[in-house]
Amino acid sequence: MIVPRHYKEMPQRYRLQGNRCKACGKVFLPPRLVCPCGSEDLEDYSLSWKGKILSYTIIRTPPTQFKYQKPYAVAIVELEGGGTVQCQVTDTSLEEVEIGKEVEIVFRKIFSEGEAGIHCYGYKCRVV
Amino acid sequence: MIVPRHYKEMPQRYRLQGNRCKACGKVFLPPRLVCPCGSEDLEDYSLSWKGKILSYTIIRTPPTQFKYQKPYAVAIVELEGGGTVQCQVTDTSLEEVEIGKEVEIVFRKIFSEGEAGIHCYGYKCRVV
Amino acid sequence: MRDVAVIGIGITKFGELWWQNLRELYVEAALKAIKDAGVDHLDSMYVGCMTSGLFCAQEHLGSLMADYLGQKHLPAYRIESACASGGLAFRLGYIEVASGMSDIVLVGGVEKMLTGADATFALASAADQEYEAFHGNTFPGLYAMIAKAHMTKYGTTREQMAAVAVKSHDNGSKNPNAQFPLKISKEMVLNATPVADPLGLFDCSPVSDGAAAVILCPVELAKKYTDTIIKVIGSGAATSTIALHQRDDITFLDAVYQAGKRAYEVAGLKPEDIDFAEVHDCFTIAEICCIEALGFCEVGQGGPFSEAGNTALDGKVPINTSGGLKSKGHPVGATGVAQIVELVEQLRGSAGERQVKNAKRGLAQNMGGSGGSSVVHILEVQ
Amino acid sequence: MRDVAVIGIGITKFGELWWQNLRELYVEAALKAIKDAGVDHLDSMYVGCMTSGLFCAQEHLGSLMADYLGQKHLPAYRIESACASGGLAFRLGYIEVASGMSDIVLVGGVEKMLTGADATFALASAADQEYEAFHGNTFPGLYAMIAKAHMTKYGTTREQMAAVAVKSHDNGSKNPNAQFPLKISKEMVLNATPVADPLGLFDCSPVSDGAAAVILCPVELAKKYTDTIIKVIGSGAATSTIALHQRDDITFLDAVYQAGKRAYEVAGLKPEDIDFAEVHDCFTIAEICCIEALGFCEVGQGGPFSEAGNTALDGKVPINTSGGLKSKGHPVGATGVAQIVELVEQLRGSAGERQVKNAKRGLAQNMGGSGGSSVVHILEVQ
Ligand SMILES: [Zn+2]
Ligand SMILES: [Zn+2]
Repeated sequence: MIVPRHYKEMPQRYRLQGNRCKACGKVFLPPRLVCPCGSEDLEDYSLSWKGKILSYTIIRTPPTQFKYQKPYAVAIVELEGGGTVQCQVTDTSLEEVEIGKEVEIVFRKIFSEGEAGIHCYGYKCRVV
Repeated sequence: MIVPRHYKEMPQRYRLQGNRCKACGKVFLPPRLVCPCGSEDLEDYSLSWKGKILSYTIIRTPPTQFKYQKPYAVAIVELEGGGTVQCQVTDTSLEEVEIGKEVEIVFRKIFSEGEAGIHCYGYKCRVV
Repeated sequence: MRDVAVIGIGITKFGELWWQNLRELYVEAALKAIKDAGVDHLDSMYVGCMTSGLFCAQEHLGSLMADYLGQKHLPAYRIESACASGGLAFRLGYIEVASGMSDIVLVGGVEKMLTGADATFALASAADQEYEAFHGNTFPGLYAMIAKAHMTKYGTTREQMAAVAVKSHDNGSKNPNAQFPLKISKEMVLNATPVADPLGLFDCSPVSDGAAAVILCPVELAKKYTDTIIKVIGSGAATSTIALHQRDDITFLDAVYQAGKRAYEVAGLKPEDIDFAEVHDCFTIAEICCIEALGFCEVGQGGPFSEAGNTALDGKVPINTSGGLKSKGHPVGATGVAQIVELVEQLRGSAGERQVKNAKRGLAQNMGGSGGSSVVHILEVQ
Repeated sequence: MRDVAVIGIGITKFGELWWQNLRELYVEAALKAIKDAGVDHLDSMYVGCMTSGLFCAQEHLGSLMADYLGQKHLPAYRIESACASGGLAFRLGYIEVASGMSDIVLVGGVEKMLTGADATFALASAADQEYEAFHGNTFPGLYAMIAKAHMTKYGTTREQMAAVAVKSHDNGSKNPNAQFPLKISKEMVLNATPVADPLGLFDCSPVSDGAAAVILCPVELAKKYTDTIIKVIGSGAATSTIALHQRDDITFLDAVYQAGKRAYEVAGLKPEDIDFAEVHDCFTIAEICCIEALGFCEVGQGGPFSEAGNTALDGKVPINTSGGLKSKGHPVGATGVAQIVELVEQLRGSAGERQVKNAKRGLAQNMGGSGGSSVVHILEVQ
């Protein structure tokens, strides 16, 4: 069911393609049509693939489509040069996940969807 | 996903168990807590298994869970002794389905639900 | 209660908009309305949307849309009444402005239907899920049953229904935002792929993505923004039995009748005082039943009335000058707001090729499900 | 705008109510409220519900509920703002009565969550589906992130969070309608099954079925029905950034702060004027953040403030006397209305064992998602 929705989001998910307000400098992923500062003058901006963990959790009771991955960590990552994302922490033991840790964004399969098992890809991060 | 919901509805679907307003005589399936006439004095009432077609259609573009059944007829059936239901017309050629035709209610599988293919049963009608 | 005016309108293209998602559609229409009105802030927002849950697994649209519209902390409400969601959102925005609680209110409607979700299944959530959809009936199926009964009771014909579709496409061909801006022939309607007998593909409104938005404010304040004051002079809403088979007469849409009656009463008007109307033609038979319930013709006479050309752009009462749901498209949550947009275009005299002559008073009628809810507004240019 | 009073309340048992479906739950609560008020008709109805689409494949609740309540033709609206749906429905009912458009308005809230649908998936529709839920985060996960950040920034401890749960269950044990009317110990909370670190099972409100309803009318009219006039003296609503990671400070719920600020302004009151409050404790950390944002304690001090007993039934400001979402249960669409029901019980002095002494002014705060929307009401007994 999610496939046409997902297709639309690929530039954001595959290349961290967002945008940046030319008036106030705020960075957005996904890209926005208008900034909370009121400006509609935004430029394309690819977010950095490096950042650090602002907060995180370990998910132990996931929704159905993530049931085979549990337990897994999800983090809020502040990226260098602006912008934040929320994503899973991969290639990292759960004990290593901490607030303040430096991470890099990596490209991964996120889950498989529906009866046909369509793979949905996107970004995760790993502690470096 | 529908199973616990369906379980709740079994008395209505398996035995046409509704109720009847003691104040105005109106018959309801499913049973109601209050009649539009304002009365809350309702008694259990099993609807008749005989009736006639008030209107109908032939469904040619069904939702996914009915896709293997198309084309099929759905009718509004007015039951003897009060109450109306909406249900499929079964065991009847599509050409035979007409407004005013007499039908009897029969118990059938309605569709199979979800990945597990749980069977949901209920009433259909057939032209007699 | 204060008098209320519509001072801004915005609408997206309707259609299969694969490259725009739910939030982008909404924000595009809302920004257009804000600019059209020339307001520099909003006090409150109403979002009409039917089932972003089943189409996009996304609820909480008040927060999402206020956020993506850059309106931090804006009070925002999502209103749902199936395909009448947009019209009811408009009514609540109108009440809030009339009450004096807020001055500048944005009412938007949106639906993203082309997401890969089973649209037939999602739309059936407007019916009684357990006693209609459970048995395999669909939205076209419900209206098909109404059509069969109407044909039997009143002698309405397939040709009369086809005339409704032909007229709507004539109008829609003059609307650049329409999903299908093309003329069709009666033969095309009659020979189209059957969907739910007696309805074929050209009797049915399409599955659409789209959004529309309007800005409301008190009439007193409106004078600051515009010289063309378009006032809401009537509003009415009603519900009825949700399941078609439990109604006393399935050929008469009593929620439409009740909503219309209340709107006429508030406005102090009769059907013959209305210059043009947008009505909820999700199916050709729906337009026939709606014009009957709204009193534009006698009950049972919607078919011949339409076939005789009374509802055409130059007819007695032009119906669905925008192309209606049929030709313009039907992103369900957006539809009721898009009807108001068309009324304002006509009352401003800016409807271009589809302009109704001397359009002073327009009526918009939006409907949920198979007629389980309806809402009617009457707008007048001062 | 007219002054508005709450003259009737009704609520179902909250819990795993397998034998009651969506419409039956709603109608039970609504009939109780109608009888409690003693009104003989309704002018309008608001139905708060989050996601009957994803739980029951049923939208169009205005029509469905008016129909099954036997209220033919009643104008009815379904309001959605995730878990704040009930509170926002109440606000809109309040606006309609205040405006003068309607006299007797029923506001109901309902959620049927135990349907076999994946509740974790359905509830995630309150978050940013594409940028939070897509990545596998869940509702407990979002609040767990808030908790981690709050612990890091302010030194809040697991024991302080546990104290919130223990207090709520103490109150809930005195509420016959509560889903879990049982006392728990701090050790039970700390040793419970982990759900999303640092939150365990007893930090989380349960998945629940239930409904609640209230009747509103103008204060002038209320005197006809009751001698105990309970007046709505403050109302505020606000939204904020929907996605947690896009907020400037995830430990501060700014939609709650804004909604509270507006409600206090309307009422002309400060936090210290409030005798007791129902706040949106979907998780223990949520109650801590909410009492901070509402000004009942300093920002960052919600943990120690709670642990010291200030929020207990006999504390400085009793919080969640009903048991809160934690012990009473959290049928999401019903919650905001159920909070009003508890306020009225307390203000009437009919809260039994959990009665707050000298309860003259109560505050209800309802919240959607991870704080993307919030609504606050203040009620006073005259
Ligand atoms: Zn900016
Ligand atoms: Zn009766």
